[in-house]
Amino acid sequence: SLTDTAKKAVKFGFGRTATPKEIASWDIDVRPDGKGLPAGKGDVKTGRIIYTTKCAVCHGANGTETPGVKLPGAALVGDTLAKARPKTIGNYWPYATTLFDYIRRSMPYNLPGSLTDNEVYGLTAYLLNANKIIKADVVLDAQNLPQIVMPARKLFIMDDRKGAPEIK
Amino acid sequence: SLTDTAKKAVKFGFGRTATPKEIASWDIDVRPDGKGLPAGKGDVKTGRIIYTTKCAVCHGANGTETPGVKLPGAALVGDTLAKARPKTIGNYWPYATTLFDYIRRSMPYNLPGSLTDNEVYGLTAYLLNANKIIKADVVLDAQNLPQIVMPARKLFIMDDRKGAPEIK
Amino acid sequence: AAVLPVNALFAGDLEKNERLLHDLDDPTKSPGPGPSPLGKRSGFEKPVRKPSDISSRTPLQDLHSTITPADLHFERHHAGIPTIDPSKHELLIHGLVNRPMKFSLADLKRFPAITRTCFIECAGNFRTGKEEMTPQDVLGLTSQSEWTGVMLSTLFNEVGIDAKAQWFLAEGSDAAVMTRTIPLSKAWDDAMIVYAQNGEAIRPEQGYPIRLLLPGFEGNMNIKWLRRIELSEAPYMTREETSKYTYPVKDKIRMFSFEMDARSIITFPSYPQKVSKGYVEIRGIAWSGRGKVEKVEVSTDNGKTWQLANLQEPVLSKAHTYFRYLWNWNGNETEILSRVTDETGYLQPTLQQLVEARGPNIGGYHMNPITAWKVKADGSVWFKPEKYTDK
Amino acid sequence: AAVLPVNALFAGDLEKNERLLHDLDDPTKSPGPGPSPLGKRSGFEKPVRKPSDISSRTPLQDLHSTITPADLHFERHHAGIPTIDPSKHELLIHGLVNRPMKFSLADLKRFPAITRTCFIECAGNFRTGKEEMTPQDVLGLTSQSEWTGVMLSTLFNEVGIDAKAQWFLAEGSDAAVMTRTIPLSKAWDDAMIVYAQNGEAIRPEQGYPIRLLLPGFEGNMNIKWLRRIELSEAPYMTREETSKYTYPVKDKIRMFSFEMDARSIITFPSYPQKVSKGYVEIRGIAWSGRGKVEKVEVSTDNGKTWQLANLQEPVLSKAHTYFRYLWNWNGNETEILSRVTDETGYLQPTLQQLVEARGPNIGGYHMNPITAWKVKADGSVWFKPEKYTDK
Ligand code: HEC
Ligand code: HEC
Ligand SMILES: [Ca+2]
Ligand SMILES: [Ca+2]
Ligand SMILES: [Ca+2]
Ligand SMILES: [Ca+2]
Ligand SMILES: [Ca+2]
Ligand SMILES: [Ca+2]
Ligand SMILES: [Co+2]
Ligand SMILES: [Co+2]
Repeated sequence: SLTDTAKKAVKFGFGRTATPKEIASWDIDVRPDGKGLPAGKGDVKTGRIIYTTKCAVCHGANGTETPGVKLPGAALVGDTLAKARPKTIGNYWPYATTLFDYIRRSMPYNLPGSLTDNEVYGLTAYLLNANKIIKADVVLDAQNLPQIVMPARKLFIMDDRKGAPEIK
Repeated sequence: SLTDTAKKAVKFGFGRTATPKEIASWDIDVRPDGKGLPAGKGDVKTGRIIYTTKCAVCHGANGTETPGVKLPGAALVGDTLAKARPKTIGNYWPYATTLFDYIRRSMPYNLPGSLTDNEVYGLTAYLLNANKIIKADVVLDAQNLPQIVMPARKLFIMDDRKGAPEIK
Repeated sequence: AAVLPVNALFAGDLEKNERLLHDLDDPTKSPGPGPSPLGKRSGFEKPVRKPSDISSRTPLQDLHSTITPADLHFERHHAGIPTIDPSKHELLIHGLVNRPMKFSLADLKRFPAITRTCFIECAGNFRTGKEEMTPQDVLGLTSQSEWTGVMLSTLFNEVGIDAKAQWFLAEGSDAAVMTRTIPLSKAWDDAMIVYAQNGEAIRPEQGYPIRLLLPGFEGNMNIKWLRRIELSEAPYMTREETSKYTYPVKDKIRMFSFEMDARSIITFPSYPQKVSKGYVEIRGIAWSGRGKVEKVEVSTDNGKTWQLANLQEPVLSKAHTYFRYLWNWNGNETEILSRVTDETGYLQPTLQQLVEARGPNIGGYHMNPITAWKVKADGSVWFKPEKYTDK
Repeated sequence: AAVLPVNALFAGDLEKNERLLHDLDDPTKSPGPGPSPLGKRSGFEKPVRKPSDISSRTPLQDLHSTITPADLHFERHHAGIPTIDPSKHELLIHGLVNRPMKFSLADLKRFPAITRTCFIECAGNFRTGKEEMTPQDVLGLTSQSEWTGVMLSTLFNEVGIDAKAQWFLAEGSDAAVMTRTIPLSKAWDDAMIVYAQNGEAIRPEQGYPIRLLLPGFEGNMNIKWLRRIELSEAPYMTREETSKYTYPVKDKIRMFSFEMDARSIITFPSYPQKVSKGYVEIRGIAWSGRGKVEKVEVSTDNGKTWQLANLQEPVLSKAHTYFRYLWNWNGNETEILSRVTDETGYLQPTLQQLVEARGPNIGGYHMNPITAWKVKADGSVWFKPEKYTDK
């Protein structure tokens, strides 16, 4: 049923070569090894200011859960202690690069893609510091961001189920 | 794939017995052998009057095709001659009972089911006479209607194809 | 406790103000509307049936697989679409039965159910006449659904059928009070009373709340808005099976032709589409009222040679079957055609073969000729109308 | 020549005046409206999804077969539904490839196509907590469609894949610019780029104009509004595959659980339906992300004994499969349950087995426990919520 009329040897010639410029404008991903991180930098202090202006309305003044308030955005700061609730960056995110990647592509929720790379570095620094992962004087950039070892990293495993009858 | 969970032996007990009255109120069909024809009667003359009042607006003053006019209803009267066009009652209907059955259940198009049985006998008589199948003085009823032999009767055959590769 | 609005719900409000700041053409720059009770088509897509006063046709050329979306299912009505309150609708089964019975819709749903995917096709499905015809124009009176309901045999077992019964009359509750006579053997074979189409309640145009389903038989026999079945020794010779749905075969008129003969049509490329030199995947549908599609052959050289097309699995009995054939077009003008062979060994005929078999007065019913599309050197595609002597 | 209006077209006008003379309740007494470009549901039928701010759920209890009508397909969005002009949409494939390429929607439709019927299910599909829950509440984040498009392997063959590539990133063009990393083996196996759903263009909520289809894999990975694929040696560890769609298993957190585990649910009888003593056909759906449903067993005695259910044919791989079991209810209070075994031999577990296997902090993803409905002596049916230690 998944046999289509294509013979593997055939090249159809549909589509066209993508230009380097086209690729660059969409290629926004960041990998754990740092591949994809842009030039630029940001520190905790500037990050905090941007956070207050652009993020606090949805994630709370300090990014922590506020009792009695249901925020539109998830808590971002918690006890950096495995298995603590709520699951946040400090206790549940295995890679710091993911934070940069995610903020750059989809936050702030109402204006995704509007942050400069420096702003994203700053916000990442601020949130990592708030989660007690980096010191307050760290200036994040493409070199040191991938070096950060997240507390939750050691907990994560690739799927260890073998399939078949096993309940796991 | 058409095996459902019903075992032939089972009676489910869903539904209920239909009463004779319920059956009678819906059982309007008429068979070629006359089964289903109601009491009552009608002649050509009365039929013509009803036709003019209730049918002519859609089927034309005489039930024939009118050159240059597209009527909402089909022509009902034509050359009673096999293979003549248009196909009408005279040259294409194999059973007279069908005419009674069809008029009673679905005509006039705008008020189906509104005719009395006598009216339907009359209209049937009128249309059979207009198609030169019965004489002008015939009074139709449950006895003589099934006796009428339609000119097209001899042309009709049950499907004579045997299936399989045959193109027929 | 203060509750701020979340995610997509408030995205709608934000959007109005913020979108101005952003590139309107980049959907990644502003959140879109959130979930809803019922989805809608993209505003860029407007598939439609082609309605006349008595029917509407499925846009076959717009469909990429074989279940017809319910709102695009072809229609053929004889007195319009009745409005039926399902809580009041009942099915009467009487005549040559041990116990005449009435079943409510709720009763019918309690019986063991079955789902069958099959086509329903009008016996008059086939138009020709000019080059500017789409598959919808040529063959749009066929559609396919997942039908669910109860086997008619289950209900017949419940009422008990008299040994003298050979036929049954099925009657609709539309204003035509449409009737057809069906051989009893079909009830023991695969006839169903169906209440669901593509999972949900049957659509009004398709017989809501119940219709008769006779897989492979003429569309007209699949009585919609069904309210009554009467068991009988003999056929009723209703208007629809004598004055209509019959056709001249040489010096006779053939009636009670139930099965829809095997046929196929290429839906891509077709008028008014255009193709380019190089690989063109020819696509279409094939089906037979007598069982499964055995094979579909495609010709790209005016019918001189024929190549096997791929059949989309699963191939179901009495069901539209999607076929595809990869053609490497050299850019020269040609004609492309398809022909199906069904599991009974029946090969779709040419128009010429049909005319030879049935004579010059051949009618518009049960016409299933091979049809061709002309591909011009500029890539334009045109229907090839072939004359036949009906008039 | 004078032309009078015909049939259903003029029936509409006539109706207004004449209907008054007739019994309004008898649909055989006045013609109804005629054919239309697009059908609508009967006014008596109102199936709906249940929307929250981020998702909406398919009304499983209302469906009689396994293709979900497109407007009832469940939704899960992370930044709402983007509006995409199909004539401008392009798919970029780059990274570890011989030739980075862009494909327009028209390009994609020219490649050999294939249709696959399979389910898409959210990895977080399972809710419990109270007796007043319908199948839609419990498991409504799964739906099934006929998907048509091009095999991803065909496109990968066109760009040429570097031998070092092991994974690919798929990225959407919604405002979340949603990303997931997928093992390359899935592309060689059965991944597709699909542009059609149930025959017509994919609906906006499902990824119009194109989405990634990974049969059997977590819904979230089937990236909607797809615009980019990047081939890579290593996974990207995106937010959706680390912070989300991962779950505690004892002292570890499991990520990259692709296949949706086999599960089943009885959709009839279920809350808030009522049944009567006597024959009750138990109906439901079963499916597995690892292949075909091998068998479904039903228990009507609180799980003490299990009986084989009928499977609706054709049984397709990675597809919702309808099952039915005829129960003769004696009127006593009981619990009814279903459990599926898939073709790999995997038997749907109990909640207790899942908790034992994964520990007390078990999360909400990949939860596929056997669920039960309680049937009271009065015929009322209630969901049986079972506690588990997440919170
Ligand atoms: C208008 C509301 C809003 C604003 C403003 C906003 N966010 Fe968010 N944020 C959300 C929502 C809603 C989510 C959850 C989205 C989802 O799950 O798909 C989220 C998710 C996140 C997450 C992921 C949390 C997790 O545990 O997975 C991060 C990190 C984040 N936002 C950072 C930011 C930053 C940094 C800013 C400011 C630049 C920001 N947000 C501004 C609403 C907002
Ligand atoms: C408002 C228009 C209208 C009126 C009034 C009307 N008809 Fe008709 N009639 C039609 C239409 C339209 C058809 C075709 C219906 C179809 O094919 O389903 C038809 C079909 C017929 C046919 C079948 C013709 C054939 O060859 O199959 C007969 C017989 C007939 N009408 C008789 C009558 C009689 C008798 C009356 C008066 C009592 C009547 N009609 C009044 C519109 C009308
Ligand atoms: Ca990249
Ligand atoms: Ca963006
Ligand atoms: Ca009768
Ligand atoms: Ca009537
Ligand atoms: Ca928007
Ligand atoms: Ca009406
Ligand atoms: Co028809
Ligand atoms: Co999900």
